[in-house]
Amino acid sequence: MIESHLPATIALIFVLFSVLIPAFGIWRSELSQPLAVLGSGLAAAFSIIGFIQYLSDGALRYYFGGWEPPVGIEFVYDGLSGFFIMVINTVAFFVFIHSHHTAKQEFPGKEMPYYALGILMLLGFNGMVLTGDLFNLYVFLEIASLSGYALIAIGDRQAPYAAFRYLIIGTAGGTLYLLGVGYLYTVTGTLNIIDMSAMLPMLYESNAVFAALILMIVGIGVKAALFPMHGWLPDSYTYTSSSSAALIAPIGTKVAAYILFRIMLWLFGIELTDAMAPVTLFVGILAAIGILYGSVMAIAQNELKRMLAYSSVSQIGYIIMGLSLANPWGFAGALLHVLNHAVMKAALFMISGQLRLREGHSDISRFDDSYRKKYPWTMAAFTVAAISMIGLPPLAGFFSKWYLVLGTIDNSNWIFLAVILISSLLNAVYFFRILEKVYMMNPAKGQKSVSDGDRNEAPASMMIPTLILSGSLIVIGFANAVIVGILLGIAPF
Amino acid sequence: MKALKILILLFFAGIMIFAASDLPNRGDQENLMHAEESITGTVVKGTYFIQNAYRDARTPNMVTVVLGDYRSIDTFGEQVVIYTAGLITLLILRKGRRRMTP
Amino acid sequence: MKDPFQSPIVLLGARLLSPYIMVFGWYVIFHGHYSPGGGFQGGALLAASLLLIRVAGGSRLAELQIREFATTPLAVIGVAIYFATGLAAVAAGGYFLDYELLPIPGMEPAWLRYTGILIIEVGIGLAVMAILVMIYDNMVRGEDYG
Amino acid sequence: MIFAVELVIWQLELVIYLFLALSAIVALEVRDLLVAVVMMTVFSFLMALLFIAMGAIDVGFTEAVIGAGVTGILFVVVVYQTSRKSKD
Amino acid sequence: MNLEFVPLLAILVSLAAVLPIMLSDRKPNLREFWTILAALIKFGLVLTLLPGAIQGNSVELHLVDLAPGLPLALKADPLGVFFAVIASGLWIFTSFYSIGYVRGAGEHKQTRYFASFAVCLSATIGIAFSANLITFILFYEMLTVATYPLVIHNEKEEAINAGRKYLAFTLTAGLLLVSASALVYHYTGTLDFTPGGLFSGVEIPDTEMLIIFILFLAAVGVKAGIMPIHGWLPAAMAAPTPVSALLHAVAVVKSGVFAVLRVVGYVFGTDVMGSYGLNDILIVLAGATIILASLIAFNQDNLKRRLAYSTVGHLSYIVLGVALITPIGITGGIMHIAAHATMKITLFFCAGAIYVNLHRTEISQLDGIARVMPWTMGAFVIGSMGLAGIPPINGFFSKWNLALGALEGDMILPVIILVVSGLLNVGYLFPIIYRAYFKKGEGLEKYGEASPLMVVPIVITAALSILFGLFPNLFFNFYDLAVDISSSLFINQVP
Amino acid sequence: MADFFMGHYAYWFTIILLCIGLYGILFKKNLIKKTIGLAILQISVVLFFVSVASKSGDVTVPVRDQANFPVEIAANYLNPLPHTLMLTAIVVGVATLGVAFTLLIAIYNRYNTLDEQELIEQFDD
Repeated sequence: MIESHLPATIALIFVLFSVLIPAFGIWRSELSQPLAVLGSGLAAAFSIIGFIQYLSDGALRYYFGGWEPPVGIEFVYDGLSGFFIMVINTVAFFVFIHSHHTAKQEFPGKEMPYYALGILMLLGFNGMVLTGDLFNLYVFLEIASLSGYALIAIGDRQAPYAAFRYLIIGTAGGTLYLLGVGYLYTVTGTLNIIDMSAMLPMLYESNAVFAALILMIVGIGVKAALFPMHGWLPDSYTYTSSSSAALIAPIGTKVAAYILFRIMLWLFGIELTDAMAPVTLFVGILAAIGILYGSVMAIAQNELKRMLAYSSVSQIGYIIMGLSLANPWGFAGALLHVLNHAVMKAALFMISGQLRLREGHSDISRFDDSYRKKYPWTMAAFTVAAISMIGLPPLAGFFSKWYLVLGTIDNSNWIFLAVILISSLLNAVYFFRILEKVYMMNPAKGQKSVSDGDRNEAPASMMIPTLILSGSLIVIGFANAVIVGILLGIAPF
Repeated sequence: MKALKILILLFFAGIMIFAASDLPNRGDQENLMHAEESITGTVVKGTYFIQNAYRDARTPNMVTVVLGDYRSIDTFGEQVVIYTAGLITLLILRKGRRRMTP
Repeated sequence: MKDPFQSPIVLLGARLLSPYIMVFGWYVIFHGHYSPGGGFQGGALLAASLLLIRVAGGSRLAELQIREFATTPLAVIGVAIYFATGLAAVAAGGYFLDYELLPIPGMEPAWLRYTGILIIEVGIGLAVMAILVMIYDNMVRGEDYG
Repeated sequence: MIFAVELVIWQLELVIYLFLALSAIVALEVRDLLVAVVMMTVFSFLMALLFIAMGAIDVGFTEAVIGAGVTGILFVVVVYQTSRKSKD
Repeated sequence: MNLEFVPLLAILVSLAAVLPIMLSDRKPNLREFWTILAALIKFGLVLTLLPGAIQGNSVELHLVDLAPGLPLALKADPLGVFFAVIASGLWIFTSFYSIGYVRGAGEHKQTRYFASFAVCLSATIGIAFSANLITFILFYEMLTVATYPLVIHNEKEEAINAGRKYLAFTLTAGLLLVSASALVYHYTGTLDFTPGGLFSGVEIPDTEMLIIFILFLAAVGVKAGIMPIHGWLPAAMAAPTPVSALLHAVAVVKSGVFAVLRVVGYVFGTDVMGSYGLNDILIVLAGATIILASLIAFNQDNLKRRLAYSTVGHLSYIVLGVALITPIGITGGIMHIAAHATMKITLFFCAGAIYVNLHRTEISQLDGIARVMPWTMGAFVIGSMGLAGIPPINGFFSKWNLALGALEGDMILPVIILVVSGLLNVGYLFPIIYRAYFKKGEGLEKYGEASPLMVVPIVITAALSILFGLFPNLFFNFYDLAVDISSSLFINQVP
Repeated sequence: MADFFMGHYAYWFTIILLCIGLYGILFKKNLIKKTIGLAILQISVVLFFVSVASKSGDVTVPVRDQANFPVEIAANYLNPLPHTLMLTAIVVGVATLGVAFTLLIAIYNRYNTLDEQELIEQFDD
């Protein structure tokens, strides 16, 4: 009989709530946000339970319709997918709590479709991570992408155009992925990842398999904003509303990275990936360029959200670089960075949302000393997240870099090592620039000086998630040995 | 910029030609996707569907059975995609209660 | 685009054609087991029959047919039918969407599967119809805030 | 329902392919967007025809109804809602 | 008594003091009470470790695994205790002095000042008690970040630029330290500080060894002020004087040389240093730094900058002592940590007192001030003599050991360097004394001695310099401790 | 060679259509044209799947016809799986196009143009 409904439950909770939110939202729009919070909270709880179950019993497989894998579609809750699911759902839970006020401010009267689409996007992400079938993955990819485009399109100024560009390039990427799946299916006759991974080694050096790998990497690389395909990201994250940015930025690219992990390390396996050409090295070089490019561009930005967007380009590079190292340390570092970056970016984008709520802008050049007095806690959270981004111990960001450094050394890849170090310095430049302004720069003349009485902190529903997320960076930093121990157990090496 | 775009186009064309040159002949009954048994000895989906669709669901149209039963979660996802598209038009085009502050 | 083709002949043609397309749509949904067709195609045909009137007759006439605010609930109902079918199987102790365990008495498993497919096709048909109409309505009538 | 055996009729396919490519190019190159949209619908119908010629009756039917029908209507709506002229 | 948690408590005391300091923002007296209380408790805690350290025991505390196989661990070994005693002892004086200074100078944002100061001390003690490189990195970076608000304290353009320079140098250093540690971990599989080094039994090619060493050197050399990468130190003199006094004479830069000691003695090990010829690099760099820094110091008119370059030079004494890799040389180096700390803190205190009292920062303005500030200038004389290596002061003692160590290692060049630099020290410090005592000053009538809160610490640190010079084993058995430490580093060496 | 050609010509044409679609996406400045390119790209992939589903010889469409074509011999029927997948893909494509249209209207409402060049000029102001 069925051991556990868990893998399906996590995804189906989102379906349930994506139906419930419009059902209630039609007559009570203000119910949407609590329902979304409830849904993502339940999913987060279930994914944590699932991970505990995974640790004791091993991978959970769920056969939809009762059809066993090569025939039917299965959901697999193994270590990798479990880890990603936990990260995604937990971060999303906090972001939904946080978005109450920004949603009211930025798109009043549209809460119902917004939250329904947020939940649908999470459904897509969860489905992508959990599914064990390549075509099913495409379907969920499209669910996630479509809702992602919409969430990006509600914003100020050029948001719809940014979303449209993302749609064109993202759909083209998805189509290329589908073509890759088509090649693989033509050659192997199956779509199940586990089934196919057993067959592929027998098809060593087939052009079609290699082309499928390239097409899939390119297609998913678009979603992951891997270096030459990152063009859509900065505009999208800049112009979209704060709540959407906080929802998409931490998890969107991570899920795409998950698919790259799944394809390159599980489906193809590292030998087959590198059989015809040094694909991993090539991907690693792209990631390295992306790291430097993102960091340099981030320095040049004057808008907090845009800076964070470029920093995302750079940070996703770390994850992909860890993948391309193809050794246990690099793997652990990359996955730890998935967790860290999700938490850090969520916190930072949430902070930018708080600033926009209270100040109406997030223009770095207008930051000054008064912010510290007006928003002491927000700025404290910002400081913690920023220092973690830079990678100073004992905060979480340091440790993922530490493992990545170990990974590069294991491969004797000195250039990547140098890239990691240089980009850390660049990170320091663009974050300390803000910290310096916030803590040191006296307000420009003509503005009334702010005293302690003018404290204007964001509402508790925004403050608490932000503080929890930035506080958890410290916890992750100290608990990373446990996490990495688990991650090393997941590694397929 | 234009040169770059041409390069991209050529790159994809090259990749696809490269792949297509090695794909099995179209319609070849020996194809793995049409075979009775895969190289690892597992069930081949297409063949299984042809042989068992009627037995399992009393439905002559195999596509319907695959769509509605064997791969029903796919179809569910598909329905959700369309549903998402509907909600998106609601979100983007429906007028909000108040105008957004610029 | 509110009243784009204000021509009596077009309107007449549309009004004549619309019911037949709708009937054909339902036929396609229910006959999907035997011939090409199914929920999506049927739903799209249903939507086409509704859109025909909307294109030809403008919004006032369309209001009589299916109201704009009714589309969202219909879409939700469509998804909910599919979802509930899956949950019913879970409630009976099986996997999600395992039609064999649907709680309909007196049917052998294969016929249960047959029925299950039929139910979800109806759900899909409803949802697709409602949503395509919804997309059209919002595109024609909706306004962006910018 | 018996369909013709030997479903791969390559002469027919070839002709449809050529028309497909033609209609696609016209749809992309013509300056009047309404014509482009109509060509797009033609493209979809040809595609549906090709699918049916290849024996994929379900896909062909779907493409005809959804791809050509519904998408065509929506395309027309978009062109009417926005502008009909294109610079390239 | 169970001493296991003492190192942890010693670190946490000042960290815990941050909160009350922040909360008593509006009540300066209460705020400074917390600072002094924390300083006293910390010193007391560190002292309880001293008896064990003198007997050569160390206290270990394993907290959590920071990474698999890499625990956050504290270890109060003799060297750590030695450094901790100096740092925490001098914090007490600095606290009193700070109170006088910030009030006298009317500094702004005093709460931030005291809070950052407490964090810095916490990090310094953490550096002293780190049991492995990863813990060390943690506190090293913490020190970097906590010092930053102090460097830019006055928030002028110059200070902010200095702060940026400081960050650029130290963050780069931190990254190099991380990569160097990662390399060490890659080759040895451990990062625990072990007397005699981690590399025993590991075959590493020459070039790799050299790369690791250079990475370490660049990493710890920044804080230790070794010459090509000392640039931040003079710039950081924009900070308030107590900061310069404690951090840029004791905590931060001494953390740097302490790190050199840790790296040479506990990571590479003396025999590896010798057999790969790595110490030669160190000797050359340190020697060059000593001479060059002294020469540059001549040209500085700003008192604090002159002292800063003097600091750069004296730090390299310690590095030189370590680089000699002879027991006596290392003893001399360790002793010079203590000696230089007391002497330089005295000099900086004096500079601060002069600034607060007379608002003068340039040496050319100091004519005749000895009449006005006799105690301060007296202490200044003592400090200067010590730096020049004139006998009764403790600076002589450590230099003597350094010279002996050089001779023990059959090296004559270091001895020459020591002699020359002693003369140079005289050359750049005594003109100040000459001006203060023998030139006639103007406009000094309305000034008197600085506030007792500042003068008393100055006098005490000056007195300590003399006392330790006369009796190296007074109070804390520093000399024995240093000898024990240096001999423990040679256990692996084949005689 | 003739065998290779007969077996592969469908692929070449698919590639040509894919490239036309990509060309539309990459080179066309009008956003509606880009959308048309996208649609062509999607349908071409569908065509690829459908064409690989075919089998040579005596085959029929995947609707059971036990009298003439016993289902036990799988070679009698076209492979139904790619067809099913492509039903899904077509619907997904339509949903994508629907979203694209929505965005197009939103863009037009804000900027009154759909030409990329003119849009970018407006952003600069």
